[in-house]
Order: sequence, then C-alpha cells, then structure tokens
Amino acid sequence: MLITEEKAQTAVVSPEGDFLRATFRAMLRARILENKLSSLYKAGKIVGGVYLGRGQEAVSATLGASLIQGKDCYAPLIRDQAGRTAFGEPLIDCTRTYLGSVEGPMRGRDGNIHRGRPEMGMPAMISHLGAQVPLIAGMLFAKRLKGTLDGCVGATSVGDGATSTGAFHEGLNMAAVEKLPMVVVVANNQFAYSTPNHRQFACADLVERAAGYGIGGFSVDGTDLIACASVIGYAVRKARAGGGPQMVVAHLLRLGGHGEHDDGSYVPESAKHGHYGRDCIEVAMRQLVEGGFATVEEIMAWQEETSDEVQRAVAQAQQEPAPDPYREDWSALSTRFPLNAQ
Amino acid sequence: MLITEEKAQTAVVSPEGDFLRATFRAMLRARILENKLSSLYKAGKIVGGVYLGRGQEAVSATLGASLIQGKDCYAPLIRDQAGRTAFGEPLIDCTRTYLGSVEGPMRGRDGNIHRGRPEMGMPAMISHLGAQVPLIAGMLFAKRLKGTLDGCVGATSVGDGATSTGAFHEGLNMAAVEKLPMVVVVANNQFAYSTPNHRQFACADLVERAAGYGIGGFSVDGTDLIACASVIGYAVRKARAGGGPQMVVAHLLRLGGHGEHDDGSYVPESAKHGHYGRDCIEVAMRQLVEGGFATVEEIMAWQEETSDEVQRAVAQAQQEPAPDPYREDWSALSTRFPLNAQ
Amino acid sequence: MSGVTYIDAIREAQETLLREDPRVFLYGQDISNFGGAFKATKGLAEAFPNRVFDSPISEDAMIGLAVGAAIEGMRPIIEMQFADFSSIAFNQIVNQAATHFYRTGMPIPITVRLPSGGTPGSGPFHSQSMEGIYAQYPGLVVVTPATVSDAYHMLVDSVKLDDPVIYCEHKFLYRWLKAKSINGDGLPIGQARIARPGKHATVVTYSAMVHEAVRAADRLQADGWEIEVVDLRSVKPLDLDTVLASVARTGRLLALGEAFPWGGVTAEIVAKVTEEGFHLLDAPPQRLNARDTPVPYHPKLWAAHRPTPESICDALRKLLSF
Amino acid sequence: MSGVTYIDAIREAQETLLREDPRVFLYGQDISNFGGAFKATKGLAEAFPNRVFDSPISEDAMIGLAVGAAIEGMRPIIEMQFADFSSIAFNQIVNQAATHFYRTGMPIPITVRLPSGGTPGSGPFHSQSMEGIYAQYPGLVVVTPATVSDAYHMLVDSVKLDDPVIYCEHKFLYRWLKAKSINGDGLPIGQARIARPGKHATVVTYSAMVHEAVRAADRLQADGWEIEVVDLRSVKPLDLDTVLASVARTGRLLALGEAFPWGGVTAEIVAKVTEEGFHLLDAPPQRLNARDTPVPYHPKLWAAHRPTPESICDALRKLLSF
Ligand SMILES: Cc1ncc(C[n+]2csc(CCOP(=O)(O)OP(=O)(O)O)c2C)c(N)n1
Ligand SMILES: Cc1ncc(C[n+]2csc(CCOP(=O)(O)OP(=O)(O)O)c2C)c(N)n1
Ligand SMILES: [Mg+2]
Ligand SMILES: [Mg+2]
Repeated sequence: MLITEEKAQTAVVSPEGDFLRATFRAMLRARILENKLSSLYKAGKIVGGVYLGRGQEAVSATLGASLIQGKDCYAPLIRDQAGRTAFGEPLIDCTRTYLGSVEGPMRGRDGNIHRGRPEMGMPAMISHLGAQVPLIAGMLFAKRLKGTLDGCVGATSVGDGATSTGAFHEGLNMAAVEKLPMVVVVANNQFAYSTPNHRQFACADLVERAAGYGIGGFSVDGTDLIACASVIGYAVRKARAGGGPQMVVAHLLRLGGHGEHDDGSYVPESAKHGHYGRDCIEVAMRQLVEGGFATVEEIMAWQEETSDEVQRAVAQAQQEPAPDPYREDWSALSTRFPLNAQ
Repeated sequence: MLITEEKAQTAVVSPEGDFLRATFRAMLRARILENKLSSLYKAGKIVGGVYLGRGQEAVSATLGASLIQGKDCYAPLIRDQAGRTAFGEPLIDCTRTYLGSVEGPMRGRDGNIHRGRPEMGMPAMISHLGAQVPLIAGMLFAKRLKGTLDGCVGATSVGDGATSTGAFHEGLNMAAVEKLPMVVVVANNQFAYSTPNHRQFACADLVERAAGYGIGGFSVDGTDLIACASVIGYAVRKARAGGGPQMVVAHLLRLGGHGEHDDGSYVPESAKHGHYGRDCIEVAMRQLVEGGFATVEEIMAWQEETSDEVQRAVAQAQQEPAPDPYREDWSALSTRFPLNAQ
Repeated sequence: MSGVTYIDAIREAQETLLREDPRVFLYGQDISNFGGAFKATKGLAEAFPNRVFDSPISEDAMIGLAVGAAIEGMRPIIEMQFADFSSIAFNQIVNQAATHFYRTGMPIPITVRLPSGGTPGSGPFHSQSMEGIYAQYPGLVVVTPATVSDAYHMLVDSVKLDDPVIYCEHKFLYRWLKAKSINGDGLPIGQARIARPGKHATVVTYSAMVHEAVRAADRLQADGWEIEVVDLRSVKPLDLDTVLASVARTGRLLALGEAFPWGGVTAEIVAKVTEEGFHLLDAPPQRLNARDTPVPYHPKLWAAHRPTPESICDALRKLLSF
Repeated sequence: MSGVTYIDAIREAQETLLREDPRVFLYGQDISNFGGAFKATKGLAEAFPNRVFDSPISEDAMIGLAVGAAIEGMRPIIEMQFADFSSIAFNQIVNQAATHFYRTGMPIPITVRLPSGGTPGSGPFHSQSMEGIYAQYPGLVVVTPATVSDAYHMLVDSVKLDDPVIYCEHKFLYRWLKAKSINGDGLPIGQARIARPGKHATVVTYSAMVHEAVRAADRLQADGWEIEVVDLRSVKPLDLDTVLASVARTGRLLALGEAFPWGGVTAEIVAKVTEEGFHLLDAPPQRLNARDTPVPYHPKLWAAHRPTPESICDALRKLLSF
C-alpha cells in the first residue's frame, strides 16, 4: 500500500469513524448527483460534455475530506465531484453550472466541471491538464509570504494522462523546490480517454516519480476507502506538518466512459472484471458496516436524503434563468478603460 | 559511479585507447577553439553571446565520440563544442557561425551555438531549453518507421536547469513510451546561469528521475574522462542494443561564467576548489599519459596542431563575406506562393 | 452513400495520404484504435498498422517529435485534440517548426490539425480559433477550409507542401456540413474563392463563417442587395488579388471572422485592402468578429459572442447605407 | 547622478512597488542575488529579503504560480528572461490568467515583464516582439513603454491594475535610453501621447520604434515635412481617440512596428482608423513592420529586418507623395 521512505505501519493510522462516515457520505452524494447528471445528459437537458467520477469517489472524497475549507486550498479536476462535495462545495454549484443557470458560480460563462470558487480556496479548473498543479503551488507560496501558511495544505488531483504534461512536471518540481505543503493525488484509472497506461508512461508505477522530485511518494488501492483514508490522510498530515510535497498514486478504474458521450468500449473486459473494476462505493459500504461505523439502515437513509437533496438542486437550477446576452457584461477585464480605448 | 539496475562491474568496460585518444583530441580541439572564441569576444570581434563548454569537455566529447556520424543523431546544446567536434562537425562551422560568415551553415541568420547540420543528423538547437529532447525522439521515431533504426542511437544533452522544463519531461517520457534508443546526458554543472541546484530541484541526484520514466539511469563524475567513457559508452551501447532510453547524469562544474559576458562570481570558492572544480582536460591528460595511451610529447604536438587548425578556421571565417541584406532571400517558407498572397 | 461530411473528408484525406505516401504518419491523442475524439482517424489504425499512433498527453513533445521526424524525411500529421491545447505546443510550433527553414535551409513538412472554433456548450477551452495567432509567425502556412471538398484537398495539399502547415478545421462543420461528393480537384493553397457572387458589398471570410455570411447574403437578397462572399481558404498566404478584385466590383468590404476581435485575420484583411486598394473603397471597411471575452459556455451567450446571420446582416446594412 | 536609464526606471519601479505594497513579490530566473540577466532587479533581493525569488527554468509553472498567488491576494511580478521564452508560458498566460476574471469574477493582478525586441546579434530567439500575440487574447492588458518615465510609471501602474498585464520592455532601450530624471507622474495606461507634433502625416507606433520614428521625422523636417509621432504607450487598450485626432490633423497614417508583418499591432491600428476615421484619410494608410522571417542574428541582416529611420523616411515619403 505504501512505497518509499516510510514503512506501512508508521503510515497507516486507522482512520476514525467520523471521518469515514463523512467521507462516505460525500462519495454517496457525488454518486447520486452524477447518476442524475447522466440522466439529464441522456435526456438532452445538458449542453456540452458530462464528465463523471464514478469509481473514483473513494480517492476523491478522501482528499477533499482531509482538507479544511477556509484554511487549505484544493484544485479539483475532472473526476472530483466527491472531493468537491467533501471539501464543501454545495451541490447546487454543480447543477447550476451543468444546467447553465446564471445564478451559478460561473454564471453560464463556463460549464460542467470547469467551475470553482477561488475565494473559498477552490479555484476553477481550466481544461488544460496539469495547469492546476503550479496554481496550487502559487496559492501556498502566497500563504507563506502572507505568513498564513502554518498548518495549511494545498491539494490537487490529476489523472494518469495528466502526468505526461509539462505543466505537471514543472509545477511539481517547483513545489518541491519551494518545499510547499502540497499533496498531489494521481488517480491512475488506467486510461486517459481511450489511451492505456502503456502509451502514457513506461515506469511500473507512477509513484516512482516521487523520488525524482525529492518528495514523499505513496501508492494506494483507490477502490478501498479505508486504504485511501489511511494513506491520503497520512500524506496530508505529513504535508501539513512541514514534510513538503507528497504524491499519492491511487490505482483504480474509471467506471464508465471518458464522458457520458463515450461508452468506454475500449476498456477490456478483463480490466472491468479485475480487482480495480470493483465499485469503491460498494467496498466502502461494506467497510463501514463491517467496521461498525454505520448501519445499513443509516446508509439507506443517507441515500434517500441525498436523492432528495439532488432532486432539489436540479429543480432549483432548472427553474433559474439562463444568462441573458443582452444583460451580459461582455468584459474580460475588471478595469474599465475609456470606451474608445480597446 | 553507476546507479540503478546494473552493478558497476557489468557496466564499466574499460574504454579502449583509441577511443580515449580520439575523445581527448576532441576535448582539446574544443578547448583551444573556445579559448580563441573568448579572445575574439573580448576583442569585440564577436557580436552577441559566447557560451563555452570549459570544464565539460570530457562529458561532451565522450557522448559525441560514442556516436556514429551518418547513422546516429545528436542534438548538442550550449556547452557541447567538444561533442560537436567529436561527432564530426568541422571547426569552421563554429567560427563561421560565431563570426557571421555567410558561408557558414546558418549563413548569418543564426549565430554562435545555434547552429547545426540537420542533414548530417545534427539539428540546430533553438534557445528554448529542453526543446531538443522530443526532437531527437522524433528523428529516432522516423528511423523506426523507415526501417533504419536498427543499431542506431540518438543523443542529446541538457543542463541541470533544463531538467526543470516541461519539454524535457514530455520528451523523455515520450521517448520512454516509444522505447527509443535515446541517450540523454544531463550535465549537472551545479548552476543554471546563476541559479544553484537547490533552487532547481529537490532530489539528491537527478539520476533518481530515471526510474520514474522507466529508463536506465547512470551517474558519473563528469571531470573524469575514463569514467565518462565507461559510463556514457555503456549507456550508448545499451540504447543501441535495444535497451530503450538511457539517462546519464554527469557531475561537474562550469569553469567560467554562463557566457563570456559573465564572470560567474556567484560560484562559491568552495565549489571552485572542490573536486568538481578540477579541469577535466588536465585529468584526462594525466589519465592518457599514466595509462600509456599517449605521451606528453604527442599531446603537445596535438595541441600545436590544433592551435594552427583553429587559427586557420578563424582566419578563413574572418575573411569571408558577411551576409548581404540586399541579396538575402527574405523568405521563411520554401514554398513560393504568388507575390500578392502573403 | 448519403454523401460526405466535412469530417469524412478529413478522414479520407488522411487515408489517401497514408495510402499514397509512405512518409506520412499520424500522431495524436486517442487517434489510433479509438479513431480520435471526433473520429477523424476512424479505422485508419487498422488499415495502416504502425502508421497511426496514440500520443501521451504531451502537446509540446508531439510537435517536437513531428519536427524531428520531418528532419528525417517523414511527413507527420499531428492531431491536436482541440485547437486550444496547441497553446501547450506553442513553442515547438512557432520557434522550432516555423524557424527551421529560414535558419537551416531545410523545410519542415509537418501538418498540425487544429479542431477549431466554437460549438454550443464547448466553453472557453474547447472553442478557440487560433489561425490569427499562428499566422503572425513567419514560416507557417495557415489554412482554414470552409467546404467539404476543401477539407479534403487542402489537407492533402498541406501534407504535400514542404513547409509546416497549421490546418484549422472547424468543429461546427464536422457533421453539419455535407456534400454529395468530394470535387475532383481543388484550388491551390493561397488562392481564395468566390463563395457567392454579388455586386453591392464584399464579405471576406473563411471557415465556418463562410456559411453564416452566405446565409446573411441570402437574407439581404430579399431587400435587393447582392452580397459577394469571398472564402479566403488560407489566411496565410492571403490571396489579396481575389479580395481586391471583389472589392473593386463592390466598393464595400466587411471582414468577418469568428476569432477574438483584436488583430488577427480581419485586421490583416482590412489593413491590406486599405493599403493597396484604398481607391476602390466607397465606404469605410468594417470588421465583425467575436466579442472580446473568452468564448462562453452557455449556448445563449455563445450565440451572442460570435457573429451570426443577424449580426452579419446588421453589419452589412450599416456598410451598405454608408 | 548622471541620469536614469530605461532599465534603471524598471528597477526603481520594482523597488517602489516592493517598498510600498507588501503584496508585491518578484519571481523569475536569476533575479535574486544575481539581479537578473539584464540587472533589472539588482540589489532588490538584498533590500527586500524573501520578496525576490530565483525560479527554476519553468516558465509555464512561473505563471501558474503567479496566478495562484494572485488568487490569494498577492501582486506578483514575473520576469521572463527574454520575451521569447514566454512561448513556454503561453498556456498559463492566455488560458489561465487571461480568462480568470471573465469566468470567475475574480481578477488576476499579475504583471509579466517581457524583455522584448531586437538587438544586434541576438538572433531568432532573443529578439521577439510578442505584444501583438498577447493583445489578441481577451483579458490581458498589453503595455509597451517607450520612454524612461513611462518605463517607471507604467510598471507601477501595471502592478496596481487589477488585471493581468503583459509589460513589454524593449531591450534596445535598456541602457541606450537615458533621461535626466523620472517625471513626477505619467499618463494613465490606455492613453496615447504625442511624442512629436506635426501636421503632414501621422506615425502611430510604440516602444523602441517611437525613437526611430522621431529620428525619421527629424530628417524629413529638412525637406519641410512636419511629421507627427503618436506613442501608443499601451497597445491594448489602444487609444483610438488620440490616434484619430492626429489623423484628423494630418490626413495621413503610417502604422509602424518592430514585430512580424502579418496582423499584430499595425494591422489593428490601420483597421481601427479606417473603420472609424475613413473620412479623415487623404491617402491610403500604410504599415511598416519587420520582415516576414525570424529575426536574423547578423547585425547587417538585423538592421535590414526591422524598420530603420531610412526605411521609415521612405515609407513616409511614399505616403506624403500620394
Ligand atoms: C493539455 C491537454 N491535452 C489534452 C486534453 C484533452 N483531454 C481531456 S481529458 C483527457 C484525458 C485525461 O486523462 P487522465 O489524465 O488520465 O484523466 P482521466 O480522464 O482518466 O481521469 C484528455 C486527453 C486536455 N484537457 N489537456
Ligand atoms: C525555456 C528557457 N528558459 C530560459 C532560457 C534562458 N537560459 C539560457 S541558458 C540558461 C541556463 C541553463 O542552465 P542549465 O540548463 O543548467 O545549463 P548550463 O548553462 O548550466 O550548461 C537559461 C536560464 C532558455 N534558454 N530557455
Ligand atoms: Mg486516466
Ligand atoms: Mg547548469
């Protein structure tokens, strides 16, 4: 489960029940919300792409739940609905952005996963993979200059494909040079869109990159909530305590296509039926129940509750106005220069 | 001397005398030529920057000498006068380019180290660091497609600073994915311009990056010709034999400023007087003499011969015409479109 | 068969090229068995084993590799998944590929396919039109096909050209634009085309906007206006002769584009025409471009961000009433 | 003291900013103890400990870091070692920094210093003028100071602006341009300046070319021509009012720039003036730019590649004789 410097035993602090319950609820929220997004897409109610995090909720939620909103910063990527939810993004931000409500954080100007609330420490991703890595480094760097870095962490996640970008490399190296408390989770779901790992990198496990950056490196089964909570939790604590950047490589499989337009038929059956093909939500549910952290009844009640919540978030976003091009402030600058100076 | 998979003993094949002699002569040629360039610069005879490879000749020449012109390809960088010479670049290419002769390979259009002969397998570097890494990968990739890759190697060198570029990362990773016979020599001269290693990367030795790319990795004392010949020679042979990309990190010190405009006063005395502060030419000379590969008299004769050669190359370039803007073909495209279509 | 779409033409051009020229290969993300994000390479990996390759997500290295391969005599076609991601490859395109011929005398015959332009819901990072950026750099040819036949012939011609070509294919046309078949042969790169003849005003445009301009022209026909539409086909080189000849007929110029409004193709058109054809103009030449903000996601904003038949008609009416 | 050079002014502006605004920090290659490749930050690391940082050679991450820091309320100044290397940071500049305000409502007050323009012997990769590239993107302010005082005040003002600014400083002016002192205060960004009054023709230009234009104008004075030179100061926003007012006086326009000839600032000037000031023009507006090749290394080629007082005089004579 763990690679590099530390031994497994020092790292694996059993996650607490409260943490697991909260994290699982974020996973559940994300799954139920995303199932709804999928239906909306299929019903033609969403324009543009829909990118889901199904199968990646354990990793994503654990990271989000390990962070402290208002103190830490977090740059979620394309499959981080669960992480966003765990970090504290309201569900309505998601539905509003997907459904193009003018009330959403992006006001219809950007869509789907390209949303955020930078003022709450959660920047809005741009599409270009890897680009958020130096961005988080910069947020942490600023905190240091302002004298508010103590005990903070900045985190982001990327996919296996994003590790091939120059931005990922430059950003991670810069964070290492600046010794920033950054945690990068690499969700290796074995494919980048349709491209399999063997066309993306040639090392056995991406965690082998950590040593080359001089940062902590961990490898974890991304379908196992308790493992994720242990390892990602440990990496976050280590960064928070001044241990510099940490990289966690989580192994898993995307349970679906790249987006809802894609059936993912290029994923071989063997992968789907292999270990990482299992559904992390089911695994987590079992872990919660077997560990005595939650009862089946509780979980069913959460499910119900969340479905209602999702319904409401969808309904509200749907009844809100679309942006109005005539009222739109067509200005890419906050500064107002004289009219003729453009 | 060697890190990763192989043990030192399998790797260190004692280099042959002929190889050492040839390599040393290239080192000498480069040093004498560069001393002359430095004088020309100080005398105001060279416009623009002068970037020398003093102190890096052993590494550079070894790489150049390990390659086969007409078969292999080689993208030299800023401190590779010795490698160029060893690979087969005529001295006159250098003096013509520095002195702006229209007869040179760049015809006055580009200068100093920004020269090459792509048709002989030696592309002309652009300034942007790291950019030649994917370029060499592409040349090898093409050879594979053409069916001429067998037994070929492509090589390039970069500095410690260039390892921080996205281009280096993307290019090396791509070469690893494509399993190309590429050798990248990282000349870690401890500084990038004025920036010391600790502001450039956070790992102990850049060779630790190799594992993360899934490629061979070697570390060598760059001031020691025999060590360089052994290790770089081995890496090249391994790549040639189908072992995929290889990375050699050579440790040394730049014996001078970044360019001749720079006195390098930021390099601490301790570094200058430390192990890597020694002059690789002196070390090599001793190695040749002590190993019985050459006599002092021979070396002095080579020196003399080379001085003459350099004098001639400078004199010839100086008497050649500068480019004439009125005769210049001001066209960035080889295709001639109708005049009004621009 | 029920005709050929714009994207079919792009696929077929690549098939032709792979078949006829052993120097051609394709390199890009998800273009092999998957056939590309837009299916522009569908079936080609099967038909041409070891000629079509999935790339790591490394745009900069993709172009670097292509230039290296071109030095070795190959003719790579690089697919960017979206034009917008070529911003990562910017350095290799403008500094490595574009400067190579002037510096060394060896041309670099690479073709970079940029799926360009807006579609509803694509947002700021999957909608950009970068032809005006690349055209600023010496050493690049920048083509912008507007028709199914041009999509085919200009891709074939791009790869045959010895110089690096930025091939801007419009995503909106991919499936929307259909022709009975591909015409026997096309005009050479560097030559513009009269897409619709007229005599009262000239719209000079390219790519998807050709169709919007024709639509606007059709509408104005009802009011008795005959609008000529010039399809530039390639923005660099830019066929000034054809443009000037049209402006000579009409006396009025609207330069129309879908890219951002500052500089770019439309500014170049207006500047060229006024420099060399000032006396031909009966009215101030006008430009119509997208707005000066990122391309918005919401279809309603998107439709108001780019020129539409309505806004083109408005601009033309203003021009005609001058 | 014997006066202030253009680069002194840049250094002093940064010193002022560091002193007066705790949100300001500097990040760039070799800018700390070394003081920068051009010494624009000399002494600042000592004077302001922990405010001036040497960066790894990672242009893309440099801008990414700056944007992140700006989100957290800082006002970073990023030095690119040469403008040309900003091609590596292109994505972060045009897609991350430039789109942020429109997308999220939060402006990104970063200033990117681009040592720009040609000097003899610098060659294709240390000579570029990229203002016309960046100005194409919505969300960026692009400034191009031509005087010592503007170098100072516009850098201070750039950092005070809430939006991302591309500050193009001309390397040729660094030590060549000297003033007695820095003027008390400058014009605001977005306002052009009459660098030299005249009445027979207007040259609209910016940065180093202002001085070449003034030189050309001085020469033509001998023939009785009075040439007005407008210094744009910022190319985006571009002060059309001042330009139109000048063209109204002279009836003739030469748009002059040092960048590549296709598109860019001069095309935008001509297009804007003809769109909105067509009736003011007594002759076809002209452009003069560098040639359409990479910037050559050899001083003889370089001098023929960019506009010079001679070629500016030629262009003006042609314009005046129309
Ligand atoms: C620089 C860049 N190139 C290409 C794309 C197009 N793209 C979007 S997602 C994707 C695949 C990403 O794969 P990975 O990083 O493994 O994440 P996953 O989708 O598997 O979660 C690609 C190629 C992009 N967004 N950015
Ligand atoms: C992408 C890029 N950024 C900045 C520069 C400017 N520059 C030229 S050489 C150099 C230092 C290079 O250091 P290193 O890679 O260690 O090589 P060395 O000079 O020490 O041999 C810098 C910063 C450049 N050429 N390319
Ligand atoms: Mg993936
Ligand atoms: Mg170095």
